[in-house]
Amino acid sequence: MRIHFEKRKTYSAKASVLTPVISFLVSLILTAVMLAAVKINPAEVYAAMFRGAFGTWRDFSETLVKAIPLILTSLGVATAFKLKFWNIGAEGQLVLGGIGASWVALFASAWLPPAILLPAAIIVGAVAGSVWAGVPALLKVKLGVDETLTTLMLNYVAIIAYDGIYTGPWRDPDGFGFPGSAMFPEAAWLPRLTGRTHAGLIFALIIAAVLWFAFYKTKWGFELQMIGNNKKAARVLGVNIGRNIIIALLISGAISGIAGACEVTGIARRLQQGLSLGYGYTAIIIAWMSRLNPAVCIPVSIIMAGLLVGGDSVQIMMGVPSAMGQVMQGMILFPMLAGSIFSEYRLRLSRDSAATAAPTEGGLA
Amino acid sequence: MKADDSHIDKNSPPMILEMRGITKSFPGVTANDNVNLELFKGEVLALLGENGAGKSSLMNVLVGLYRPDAGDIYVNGKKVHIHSPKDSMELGIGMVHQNFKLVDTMTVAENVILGEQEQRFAPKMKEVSTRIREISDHYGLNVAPDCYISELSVGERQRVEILKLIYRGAEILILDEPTAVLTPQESQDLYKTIRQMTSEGKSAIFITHKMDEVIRFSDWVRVLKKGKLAAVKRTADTTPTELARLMVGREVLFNIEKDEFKPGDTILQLKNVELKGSDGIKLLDNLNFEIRSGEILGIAGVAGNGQVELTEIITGLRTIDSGSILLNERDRTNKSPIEMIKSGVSHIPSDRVAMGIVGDMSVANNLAMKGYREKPIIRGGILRRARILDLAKRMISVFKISTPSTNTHVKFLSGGNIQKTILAREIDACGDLLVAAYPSRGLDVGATEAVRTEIVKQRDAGRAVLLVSEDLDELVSISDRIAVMFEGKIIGLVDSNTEHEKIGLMMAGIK
Amino acid sequence: SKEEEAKVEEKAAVESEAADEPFKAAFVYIGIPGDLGWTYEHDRGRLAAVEALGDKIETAFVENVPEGPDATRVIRQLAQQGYKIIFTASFGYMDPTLEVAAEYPDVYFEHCSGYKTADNMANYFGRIYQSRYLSGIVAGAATKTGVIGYVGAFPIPEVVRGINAFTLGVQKTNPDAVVKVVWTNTWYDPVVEREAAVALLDAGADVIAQHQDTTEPQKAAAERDVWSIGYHSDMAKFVGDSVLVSAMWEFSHYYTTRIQAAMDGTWKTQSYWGGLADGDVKLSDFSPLVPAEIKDLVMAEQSKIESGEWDVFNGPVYDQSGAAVIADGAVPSDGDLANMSWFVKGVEGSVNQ
Amino acid sequence: MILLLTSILAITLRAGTSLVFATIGEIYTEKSGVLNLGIEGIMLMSAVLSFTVSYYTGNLFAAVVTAMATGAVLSLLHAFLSITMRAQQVVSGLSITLFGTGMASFLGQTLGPESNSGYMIGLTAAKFETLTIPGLSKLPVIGAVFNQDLLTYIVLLLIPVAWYFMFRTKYGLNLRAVGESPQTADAMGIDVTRTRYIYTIFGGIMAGIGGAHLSLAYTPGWTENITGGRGWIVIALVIFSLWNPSRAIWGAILFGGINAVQFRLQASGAEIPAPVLNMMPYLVTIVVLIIITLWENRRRGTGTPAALGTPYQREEK
Ligand SMILES: Nc1ncnc2c1ncn2[C@@H]1O[C@H](COP(=O)(O)OP(=O)(O)OP(=O)(O)O)[C@@H](O)[C@H]1O
Ligand SMILES: Nc1ncnc2c1ncn2[C@@H]1O[C@H](COP(=O)(O)OP(=O)(O)OP(=O)(O)O)[C@@H](O)[C@H]1O
Ligand SMILES: [Mg+2]
Ligand SMILES: [Mg+2]
Repeated sequence: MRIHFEKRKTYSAKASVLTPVISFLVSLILTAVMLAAVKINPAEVYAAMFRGAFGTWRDFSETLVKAIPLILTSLGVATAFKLKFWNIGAEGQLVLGGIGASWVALFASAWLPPAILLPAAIIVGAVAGSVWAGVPALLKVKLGVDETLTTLMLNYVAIIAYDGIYTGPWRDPDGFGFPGSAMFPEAAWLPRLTGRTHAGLIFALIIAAVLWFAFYKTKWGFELQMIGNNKKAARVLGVNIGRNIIIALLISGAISGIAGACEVTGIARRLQQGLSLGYGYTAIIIAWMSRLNPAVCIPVSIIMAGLLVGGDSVQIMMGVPSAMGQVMQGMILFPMLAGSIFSEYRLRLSRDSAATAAPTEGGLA
Repeated sequence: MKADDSHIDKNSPPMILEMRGITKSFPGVTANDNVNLELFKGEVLALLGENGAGKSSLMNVLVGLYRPDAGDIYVNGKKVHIHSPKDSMELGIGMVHQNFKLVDTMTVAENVILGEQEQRFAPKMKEVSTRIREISDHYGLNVAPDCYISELSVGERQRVEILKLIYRGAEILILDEPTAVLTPQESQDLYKTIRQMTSEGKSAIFITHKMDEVIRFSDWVRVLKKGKLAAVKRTADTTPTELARLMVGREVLFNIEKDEFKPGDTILQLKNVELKGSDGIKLLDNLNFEIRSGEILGIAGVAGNGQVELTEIITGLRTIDSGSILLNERDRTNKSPIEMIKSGVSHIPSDRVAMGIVGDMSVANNLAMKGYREKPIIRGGILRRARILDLAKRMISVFKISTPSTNTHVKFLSGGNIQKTILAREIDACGDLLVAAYPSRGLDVGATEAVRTEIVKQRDAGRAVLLVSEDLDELVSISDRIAVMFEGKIIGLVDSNTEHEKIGLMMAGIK
Repeated sequence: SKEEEAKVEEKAAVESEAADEPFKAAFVYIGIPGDLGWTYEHDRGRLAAVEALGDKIETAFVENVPEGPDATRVIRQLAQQGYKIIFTASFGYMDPTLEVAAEYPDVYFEHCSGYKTADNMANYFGRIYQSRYLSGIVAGAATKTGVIGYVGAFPIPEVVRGINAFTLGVQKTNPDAVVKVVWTNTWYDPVVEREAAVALLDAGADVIAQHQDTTEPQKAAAERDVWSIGYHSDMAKFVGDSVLVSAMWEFSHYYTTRIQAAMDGTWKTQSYWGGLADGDVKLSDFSPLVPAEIKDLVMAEQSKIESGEWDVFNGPVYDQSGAAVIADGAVPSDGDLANMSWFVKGVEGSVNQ
Repeated sequence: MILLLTSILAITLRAGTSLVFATIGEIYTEKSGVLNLGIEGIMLMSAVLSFTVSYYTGNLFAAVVTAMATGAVLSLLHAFLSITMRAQQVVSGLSITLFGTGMASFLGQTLGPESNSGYMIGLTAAKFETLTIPGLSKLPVIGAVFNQDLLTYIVLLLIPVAWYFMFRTKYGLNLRAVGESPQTADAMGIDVTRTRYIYTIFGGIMAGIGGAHLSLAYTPGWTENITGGRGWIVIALVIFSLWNPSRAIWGAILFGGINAVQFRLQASGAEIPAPVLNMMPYLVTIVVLIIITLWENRRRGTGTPAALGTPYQREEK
C-alpha cells in the first residue's frame, strides 16, 4: 500500500473551500490539546478570543482597526510577490509612510490650505513608502542586487530613523521634552467611521478592489502574471520587465506607505512610539495564505487581526501569558499549511506491486 | 501481445531487456497502455511515435523516474524492481533525457560523478578528469572536463550526457531525441559513437523523429501510437514512408509545396551589423543582407556561430554595437522587443519552453500574449476574457492544437502542441517579418509538416521569413536562399538548390 | 449608538457589583514582569499593594502591550471588565490612557512617566535622578581610570537628566572624571547593550552605568572584572558584587495609597513626581566593595536631598561648553528638569537635536 | 590602535559566533532548495531550553545537545510542511518563528524554579568560559582569535570544514545539485526528498547551537528576545555570503564588527548623530552586497540555488 499525492487535473472548488475549513478545525483541536497540556482551559480561551475579537460591535471595530494596516500591507506585499519580487520591506515602507504623512501634518500646515492637508499627508506618505520600495527595485533591476536582503535591511534603517526623529528633531516643543511629535492639527486627522475604525478601512477596500481588478482584468495584471511565471518569455513577448518591476514596487511601497500614513493620521494623530508593530511581516503570511488574491486578503487579514486582538483578550480575561497568543498563532497556521496541499492535490492510495520497496519521492511510505 | 514474439528468430542475440505490459497513466491521459518492449544485446532499437505518444514516459518508467501502474521489467531474464534512477543505474541502464539533466553551474566532471555511489568521499577531480578524457578519446566524445556546463553548446552538453552513462558503465543506453538539437555532422558523430558501443556489446534505445536516422542506425523499430504499441519492425524491412504512416495514421508529406519565388519589396535589411560578447569577441561580424517580401531566407550553420544572436538583434532582445537594422526602410536599430513587435516582427524563439510560453498560464492566455495589447481583447483598459477565449478557440481549430481545454496550463501540452501554440500566436500577429529559430526541433513528422507548411504559407502570403535551422533538409526544402554562418560572419549566401555538400563545407568555414 | 449601548451595559455591570466584592485594579505593562527591569519593578509595586490591602482588592496585569493602537484597546477592555483603577506603566500609553479616561469617567486612570492629566486621570513618576546622583558618587569613588561608561537608549530628557545627575554625583568624589555616553537606539536588546558596554570598556571605562532594560552592560563589566552601577532594580542580585549600587524604583508605596484612595473615594487627580523623600525612588544596598566612608558620604547627601534643603540640579550647573545653564543659587523648575536636553560638563557625548 | 583592533576583533568573533553557526546551517538548507525563515524562532527556543538544561544539570554538553535537538525538531516540522506537504516555505518558516518566539517566552516564564516564580530570567548557570590559548593569545590583533570560548573555536574550525564539505566532497556535490536542479539530481539517483530533509534539519541544528551560544556564552542567561532579531540577520547573511560558507564569517564580522566600530566611534566622541551610526551595520551591508553582486555577477553568478523555495515531485511537469 502506498500513499501519495496526485495533482488534481483541475482546481477543485469544493476542495479549496473545504480544505481551509477542515484545516482550521484541526488547528483548533491541536491547539486545544496544547492548551490543555499547559493546564489552560481551551474552551474558555476560545470563547474569550472570540468574544474579544468579535463579541460586540465595539470589539469588532477594534479588530478592524488592527485589520486595516494588515490589509494594506498585505496588498502591498502581494503586488510585489506577483512578480516574484521578494519584498519583505513592507514594515519599513509603512514606517516611511508614517514619517512622510507626519511631516506634512506637522510642518506643511503652515502653508497648505486645511482642506488639502489630509490628502497631502496621505499622498506624501504613499510617496515615501514608494521611495523606500523603489530603491531595492532599482538596485535589483539595474544592478541585480538581491531584494530580500535590501528590503530587510531597509526596515531596520527606517525604524532607526523613525525612532531618531520622534525622540529628536520632531519632538513636541511643548511636550516637556518627552518623545513624540506634537499632535497633528485637526485638519490632518483621518476621520473615524465607528469607534476607532478610521477611513483607512475605505482606502483598504478601495485599493483591494482596484488591485483585484488590475490583477485579473487589465493588461498590466496580465503582464505581471507573465513576468511572475516566466521572465524570459515575458521579455521575448515584448514586456518591459524592469519597468514593470519598478512600477509594481512603487505601487507596493505606496500601499504600505498609505498604511503607515493612516496609522499616524487615524490612530495616534502624532508621530510617536508604536508605529512599527510587525504588520509588514504578518502581511507576508496573509498575502501567501490569500494566494496573492487582493479580495482574499481582506477576510484573511480580518481573521488574523481577530487572532491578535482575541489573544490580548485571553490575556486580560484569563491571565494567560501574552506569549501564548503567539504560540497559538503558530499552532493555528501549521495545520492550515499542511492542509493547503489538498486544494491542488489529492491523496491517492495505491496497491504497490513491490510492497517492500523503499519509499521514493512523492510517496509517503 | 503474444503476436510480438513472432519477430524473434532463433539467431537473435540474447535478449537483454524486456518490458511487459507497461501501463502508465496521468490524470486525464494514458501515456502507456500495456506496452511491450524487447532489446537484444548489441543491437539498437528505435522508438517512434508522434509527440505525446508516450515514448519518453515509457523510458522514464524504465529508469525508475515514473512508477508504472502495471507491468514488469526483466533484465537479462530476471524480473527487476526499479524504483528510482539509482536502481536502474545499478542495473546498467542509463538515459539521456529529452531535456538534459545537467547542472549548469557545475563543471563537466562534477556532473559526470554526480550522485555516483562508488565515488570516494572527496572525489579527486584530477582522476575524474583523466578518466573522462580517456572515455572521450575512446569514443570521440570531445569535451573539456573542467568547463562549466553553462559555457557549453548543446552538442557538447549532449556529449556530457553520454559521457555520464559510459562513465558509470551503462550497458543499456537510452537516448531520448538525442539529435533534435544537433547539427547533421554532430548527429553523425553521435551515431558513430553508439555503433562503437554496440559493437562492444552494449545496447541502445533511441527515440527520434527523423526517419532517415531510424533507417540508417537502428536494428529494430517500435512504433507507439496514443500510448499503445502500434508496430514492431525490423529496420531492414521498412521504409520512412511506412513508418510515418504507422505513426501518424496517414500519408505524410516530406516535400512541402510552395508557390513560385516572386520576391517583392525589401522588408528587412542589415547593414554592417556588429555585436560583441562581454569578452570582446565578435559574435556577429559585419553582417549585410536583406530579406524581401515573399522570401524565406534560411540561416545555416553549426550551432554557436551567431544564429541565435542574429535572431535576438532583429527581435530587439539584444543591442548591437555598430551597424544598422532597417525594417521597411525605417531605421529600427536597437529598438526594444516591444518596438520590434509593433513594427511587425514575429518571433518563434529557439527555446520554446523557456522563451516561448508561460507554462503556468492557460493555453488561451498564451495564445493571447501578443494580442492582449490591442482591441478587441482589450477595450477601455479592460481585458475581455470572452474575446481571449474566442481568439483561442479560433487558433486552436485553425492550427489544430490538441489540448484538453483552453484552460489547461500550457506546460502540460506536448512539445509539438506547445510549438503550434507559439506558431499560432506569432503568425496571427505577424506583420511583415517572421523570425523562426529551430521551429521544428523535437517535433514529430506530422507536426513538423504542419509547422513547415505554415511557414511557407506565410511566405506565400507575402511575408519575409528568417528561418534558422540546423536541419539542412528543412532549410533546403523550404528556403528560397540560404545564408551560411560561421564565427559570426555570413560566409556564403547561396541558392536553395545548392547541394548539401557545398553548404556543409561552408558550415565548417570552408568556402 | 453602539457606543452608548456599551456604556449602559458597563454601568449596569458596575451597579450590579455587590459591595463586598474586591476592588479591581489593573496594570498595563510594556514588558513582562520577569524582565528584571522596569516592568519587574512595577509588578513588585503591585504585589506590595496586594500584600498591604489583602483580599479587599483584586489585581490583574496585561503584559507586553505595545505602545500605539493596541494600548487603547487593552486599556478600554480593562475598563469594560470592571477594573476601577488602571495603571498604565509606559510613556507611550499617555494618549491612549487619556482617550479611554474620557470614555470611562467612573474609572480612575494613572499614567506613569507622562505629563497629561484629566479629572479621572493622574500621572506619576519618580525623581530617579536623585538616586542616580547618589549612585554617581559611588561610581566616582570607584573609578581608577577616571572614565565611566554610560549606555543610553535614546537621547530624551528622562535619560539625559539621569546622565547629568549621575555625572554630578561622580564629580562629587572625582571632579576630573568623565562620563562617556553611547546611544544604542533601543530600550531592549541584550546583545546590542552588551556591545555598547564593551565599546565603553575598551575606551577605558572601568565603571559602567546604563539606562537600558537588561542587565547585559553590568554583566559585560563584571566579565572584565570592573564595576558597574545598576538601574531599575537591585542588579547585584543577578550580576553580583561588582554592581556597586543600583538606582531603584519603588512603586509599592504609591500603588498602595492610590488604590486605597480610590477605594475610599478620596482619589484626586494629580501630577505626581515623588523622590527619595517620598520613598518612590531609592538606592539599593551597597555592595561590600563600597568603602564605608563613601557609604557615609552617600547617606549624608541622601539626607540632604530628603530634607529638601538641596536638590541635585541646584545651581550652579555648567553645560559641556562651560556655561552656567543653571545660575549659582538658582533652583530649576520641574518643567526645566522635564525638558532637559543638554549635558552637564564632564559628560562626553552629544544630545543630538 | 593595535589594542583597539584586537579588541574589536575579539568582540566581533564573539558576537559573530551565533550568526556564523546559524548562517552556515541556513546556507546548507538553502543550497538544498529549502528556505527556512524559522531561524529566529529556532534560535530563541534553543537559547531558552539549553539555558534551562544548563541551569538544572550544570552540564554544558547536555545543554548544547538540547539546543541541537530543539533545532532539529523545529526544522523537521518545517521540512515536513514544506517538503512533504509542499506548503509555502515562506509562510511555514514565518509560522515556526511565530511559534518559537512565543513558546520560548512562555517557557522562559514557566520552566524556572519556584523560588524565581517560574522565571528563567535572572538566573545564572554553567556557561562557556573564555579559553585563552597561552602564547598565541598574546599576539597583536590575531591574539583575539585565541581568546574565545569553545563554541567560537568550533565555529572557526567549522567554516573551512563546511566549505570543504560543500565544494569538495561528493555529498556536497549532491547537495548543490538538489538545490540547483532537483530533476537532474533525481535522474542521477540522488534522493531529493531525503537530501532536503537532512540539510533542513542540519540547518536547524546549527541554528540551535547558534541560539545556545547566546544564552550559554555570549550573553549568558535567558532574557526575553535574547536574539534581538538575529535570526533575520542570518537570512540576510546567507545572501550576503552568496551561499558560500567561507564567506559567512565575513558577513558576521561585518555585521558584528560594524556595531563594535560604531559604538567605539560614539565613545570616541565622533560628531555623527547616533541614529546614523546605529544604521551603519544595515547600510554597510547593503553597500557591500551591491559591490559583491557587481563583482560576482561578472565572475560567475551569485550562487543562488536555482530551485530555492520550489517543492519537487517526480512525475510532475
Ligand atoms: N509528468 C507528467 N505529468 C502529466 N502528464 C504527463 C507527464 N509526462 C507525460 N505526460 C503526458 O503523457 C503523454 C505522453 O507523453 P510523453 O512525454 O511520454 O510523450 P513522447 O512520446 O515522449 O512525446 P514527444 O515526442 O513530444 O517527446 C502526453 O500526453 C503527456 O502530456
Ligand atoms: N564559472 C562558474 N560558473 C558556475 N559556477 C561556478 C563557477 N565557478 C565556481 N562555481 C561554483 O562555485 C563553487 C565554489 O567554487 P570555488 O571552490 O572556486 O569557491 P571558493 O574557492 O570558495 O571561491 P572564493 O574563494 O573565490 O570565494 C564551485 O564548486 C562551483 O559550483
Ligand atoms: Mg518525449
Ligand atoms: Mg515530450
